[in-house]
Amino acid sequence: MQPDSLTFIFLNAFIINNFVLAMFLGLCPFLGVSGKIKTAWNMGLAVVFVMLVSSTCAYGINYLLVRFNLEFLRLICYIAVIASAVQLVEMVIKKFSPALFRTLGIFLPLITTNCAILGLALFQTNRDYNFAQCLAFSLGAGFGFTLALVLMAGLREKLELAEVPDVSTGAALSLMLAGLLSLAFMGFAGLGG
Amino acid sequence: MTESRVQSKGAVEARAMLHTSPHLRIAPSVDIIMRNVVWAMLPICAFSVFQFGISSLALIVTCTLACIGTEHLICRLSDKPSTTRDWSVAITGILLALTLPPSFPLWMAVVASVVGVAIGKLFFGGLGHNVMNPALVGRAFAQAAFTGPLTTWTPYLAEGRFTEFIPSTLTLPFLRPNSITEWLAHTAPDAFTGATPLALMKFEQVSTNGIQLLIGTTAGSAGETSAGLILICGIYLMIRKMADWRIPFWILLTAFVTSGVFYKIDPNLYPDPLFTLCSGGLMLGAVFMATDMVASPVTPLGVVLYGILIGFITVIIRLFGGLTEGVMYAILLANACSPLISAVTQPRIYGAVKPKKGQP
Amino acid sequence: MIKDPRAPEPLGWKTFSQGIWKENPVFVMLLGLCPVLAVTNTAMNALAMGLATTFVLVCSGVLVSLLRKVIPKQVRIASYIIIIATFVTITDYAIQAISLDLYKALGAFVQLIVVNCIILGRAEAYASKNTVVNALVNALGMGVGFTFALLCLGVVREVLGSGTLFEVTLFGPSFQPWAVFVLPPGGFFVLAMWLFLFSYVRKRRARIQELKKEVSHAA
Amino acid sequence: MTEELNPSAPTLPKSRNLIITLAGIAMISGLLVVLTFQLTLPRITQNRQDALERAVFTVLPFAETRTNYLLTEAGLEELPDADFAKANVFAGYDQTGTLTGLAMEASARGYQDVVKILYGYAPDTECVVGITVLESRETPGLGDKVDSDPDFLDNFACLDAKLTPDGSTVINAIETVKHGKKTNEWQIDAISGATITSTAVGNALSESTQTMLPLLAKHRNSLKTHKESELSSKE
Repeated sequence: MQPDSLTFIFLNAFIINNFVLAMFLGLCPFLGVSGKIKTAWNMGLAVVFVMLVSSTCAYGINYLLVRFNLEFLRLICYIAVIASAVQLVEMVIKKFSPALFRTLGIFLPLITTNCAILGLALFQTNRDYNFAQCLAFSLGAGFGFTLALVLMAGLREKLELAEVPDVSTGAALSLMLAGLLSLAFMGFAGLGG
Repeated sequence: MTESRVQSKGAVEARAMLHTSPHLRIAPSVDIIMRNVVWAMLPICAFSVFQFGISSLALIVTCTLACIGTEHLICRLSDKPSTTRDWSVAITGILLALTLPPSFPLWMAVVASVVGVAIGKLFFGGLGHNVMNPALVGRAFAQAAFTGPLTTWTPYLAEGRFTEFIPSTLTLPFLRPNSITEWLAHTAPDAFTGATPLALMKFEQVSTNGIQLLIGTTAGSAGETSAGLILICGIYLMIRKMADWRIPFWILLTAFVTSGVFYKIDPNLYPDPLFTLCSGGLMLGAVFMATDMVASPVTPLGVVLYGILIGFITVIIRLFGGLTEGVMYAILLANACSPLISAVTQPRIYGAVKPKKGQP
Repeated sequence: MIKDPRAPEPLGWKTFSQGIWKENPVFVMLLGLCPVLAVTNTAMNALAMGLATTFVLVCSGVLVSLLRKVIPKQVRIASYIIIIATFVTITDYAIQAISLDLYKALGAFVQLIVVNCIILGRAEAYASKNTVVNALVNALGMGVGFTFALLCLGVVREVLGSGTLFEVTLFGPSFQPWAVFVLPPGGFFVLAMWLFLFSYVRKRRARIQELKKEVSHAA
Repeated sequence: MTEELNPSAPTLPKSRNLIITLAGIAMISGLLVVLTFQLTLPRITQNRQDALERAVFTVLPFAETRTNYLLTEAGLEELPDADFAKANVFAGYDQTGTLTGLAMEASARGYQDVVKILYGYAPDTECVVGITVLESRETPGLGDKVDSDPDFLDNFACLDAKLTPDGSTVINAIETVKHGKKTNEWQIDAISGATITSTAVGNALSESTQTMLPLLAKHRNSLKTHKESELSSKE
C-alpha cells in the first residue's frame, strides 16, 4: 500500500492512528456520550455524517481560498462554514426525515463545536489530500471515532456493575479505560507497511 | 485468563444459566480451580527454566512475587481484606513472566507486574471487574515503555545457563540493560541471529521446522516456545473441566483458516498455517490468556465471535502489521470488544418482542 | 445569599485565583482535553501551548468584554467564534515566525485552540458580563491554571518518557526512558493518575475534616 | 462569512443591526489577521527557507549555495527562491560553482505514520550521500534514531544507487537488511530494535531513486552547466 492510497488513508484514521485514541481529537463527546452503547452508536453515526459534510465543505473552501490567495482566512472560514453547513443540514433533515432527525438530531449541535470536526478539516488541508482522499480520510476518522466510542461505552456499561474503588470513579476511570484502549490499538502500528 | 473463574456473583449465575451441557455436578471452588491452573502452568515454567536457565527462574519468581505484593499492598492501602489468597494474582504473575523474554531486566518485570495488577485489575475494582487481562496489560505497557529490551532474544539451551545470569537480567533499576553482545559471543558462537521464528519469517522469509516449534527448541519469550507442551497442559485443564475449550478452539481454527487462505495465495510470502499455530505466543495466548472469563463474552455465540476475532486480528497483525507478533494486542482488543459482543449476541428472552426500529 | 448573576463581580484575588485551583479548567472542569493530551509529550511543548492558549483567552476575553454592550444577544456566539478564530490565527502565525520547530511540534493543535471549550466558555460565562479589567484578570487566571495543568502533564511525561526536562538531560546516559509516556497511551495514563491523585487527596481531606468534626462534637 | 452565518437572520428582529454588528466584527478580525499575516510573512518565509537550507546542507555537506528545481516528466524547471516550496530537487554547489550533489525528498510508511526524509545524491559517484528526517512520528528513543544514530548514518557514506548504462533504471534497488547483515553497497544496515523505521527509510530511498534518478539522468548536463553559465554570466 502506498502512503497516499485511499485504503491506507482510511485505515490510518480508522485504527492505526485512531482519531480519538492516538490523536486525542473529539475527547469531550468521547468522555461525555460513552455511557450507553446505543447512544454511542447513534452519536457515532452522526459524527460520520457530519465529518463527510464538513470535509466536503472544507475541501471546497480551501480550493477557493487557495485560488484567491486568501489562505490566512482559512481557520475563520472553516469554522464559520462548517458550523453553518451543519446547521443547514440539520434543518433539512428535520424537515424531510423526522425519524432520522430523532436519531441523529440531538447530537448535531454537540458535534459542530467538536475539535474532531475542525481537526479533520485542518489535517486534510495540511496533508494536501485530493477530494477522494478527503472522503476516505473523513470516513476513516468518523468510523474510528465510532469504534472508539462504542468500545468505550461497552466497557463502561460493564463497569457500572463493578465495585470500582470510589477514588477511581468518573473521569479518572474513563481516561484510564481510554489509555488501555489506546495501548491495545498500538498493535496496529505499522499496519500495511 | 483463568483467574477469572472467580467472578462477581452475577456473572457466575449468568454463566451457570448459559451452560447447556452438564459439566460438573458441584462447581469446584475458586481456589481449587486457580490452584489447578497454577499446576498446569508449572510444567511450562519448568521447561522454560530448563531452556533458559536461572534467568528465566528469576523472572518467574520476580513477576509472581511482584504481582502478589502489589495486590496485597493496594488492598491494605484501601482498607480491604487482602485478596491474594485466591491464587488468581499468582496466575497473573506467572503468565506475565512466561510472555516476557528470558533476558528481560528484572526491574522492568517488576514495573510490568505493578502496572498490570494496579492498572489492569485493582483500579477497576479487582478480580471479576478487570476489563482486560491484567498480565497482558502489564506486558503491553512494558512493550510500549521498554521496546528495546522486550525485543531482545537470547539463544535457547545456552551453555552455562544454570550457573550465570544473562547480563541484562540483573540491570540496576531505571538503567538501560547491559549489553549482551559480549555474552552472546561466548555463549552462542554459532552465529545466533537473535531472532524468533516469527521474526525470521517476517523479515527473511525463513520458516522454522514444525517439530522444533512443537518441542520448543527456538528463541522466544520465556514460556511460549514449546507449543506442544502448552497444548498438553491446556488439554489437561480442559479434560478436568477447569477451562473452556471453545475459546482456544475457535482462535486456533480461525488463525489456521485465515493464514491458510494467505498461504494458498502466495506460499513464498506467507507462512503455512501450521507454522502460524505453533509459532510465537498464539498457543499460550489461546489456552491461558484469552480464556479469561471476566474479560471474555458470556454468551455462547459471543464466545465464538470472540475467538474468531482474536484469531483473525493475530494473523492480520503478524502478516501485515509492523510488529512480528500480534497475539497480545489481538487478545487485548478482543477483551475490549467483549462487552459489546455480549450485548449484541444476548439471546432473546422467549416471547419478548423485539422493539421496533426508531423507537427508543 | 442570592446574588444577581448578571451583576458584575467585584475585582478581587478570587477573580484571578479561581481558574488556578478551584475551577481549574483541566483538572476540575475537564475542558479542552485535546491539547492537554496531544502536545504534552515534552514540557516545552506544554508550556508553549499553555502560553498560546492564555494569549487567546486574554485577548478574546478583553475584546468580548469591550464589545459586550454592542453585540446583540442573537449573534453573540457567532461573534465570539470569529473573535477567537482571529486571535488563534494571529497566534498561529506568531508561532511560525518565532520557531518553525515549535510550530511543527505543536502541529495543527494550535489552530484547534479555536474549539477549546475553555475559551468560548469564558467568553460566554464571564467576559460578556464583566468589565474589561475583570475579564482580563479572570482570563489570565484561567490561562495560568491551564498552563499549570499542561505543565503537570508535560513535566511528568518528558521526565519519565525521555529522561529530560526542557531538553536538559537529567539522569545521565544510562537512564532507561519509558517511551510509553511520550506515546498516546501515556497521555491518558498520566492525566488519569493526576485526577486519581487529586481525587484521593480530596477524599482524604474530607474524611479528616469529618473526623475532626466528630471529635469536636464528642468533646 | 457574514452571509453564511446568517441564514436565519431575516426572521429575527432588527436584522440590520445584527448584520452590521457581525460585519463590523468580521472587519476588525479581518484587519487584525491581515495585519499579522503581513507582519509575520517575511519572518515565516525566512524560517522555512532556513530550515530547508539546513536540511539541504546537512545532506550535502560540501555545498555552499543551492538552486531549486522542479523535475517532472515534462522537464526540468528552475524555480526562484520565493517558490522553493514547490521544488522537488535542490542542487548544491560549492564555492567554485561545481555541482556537489542533489537533495531530494522521499517518503514511506513507518511504524506510526509516514516518514519524510531529504536525501543527498552525488551524481559523480552515483551514491546516496546522506539523509535527514523532515517529518516523522516514530517512537522516541527508537524509531527516531534514524536521524542521529552514527552507525546508521554511516550507511550513507556512499550508498550505491548506480543506474544502468542507458540510464533507465537503478541497477540494484536500495534495500534494508537486518542489523549486522549488510553485505552489499546498496544495502542499509538497520538499527537493531528499530527495523521498521529503518526499512521505511530504505523503502523511501528505493522508491524515490527509482523514479527520480532516471529522470535526472536526462537532465544531468543541464544541471551541471547551468550554474556555471550563470556564474560566468555574472562575472
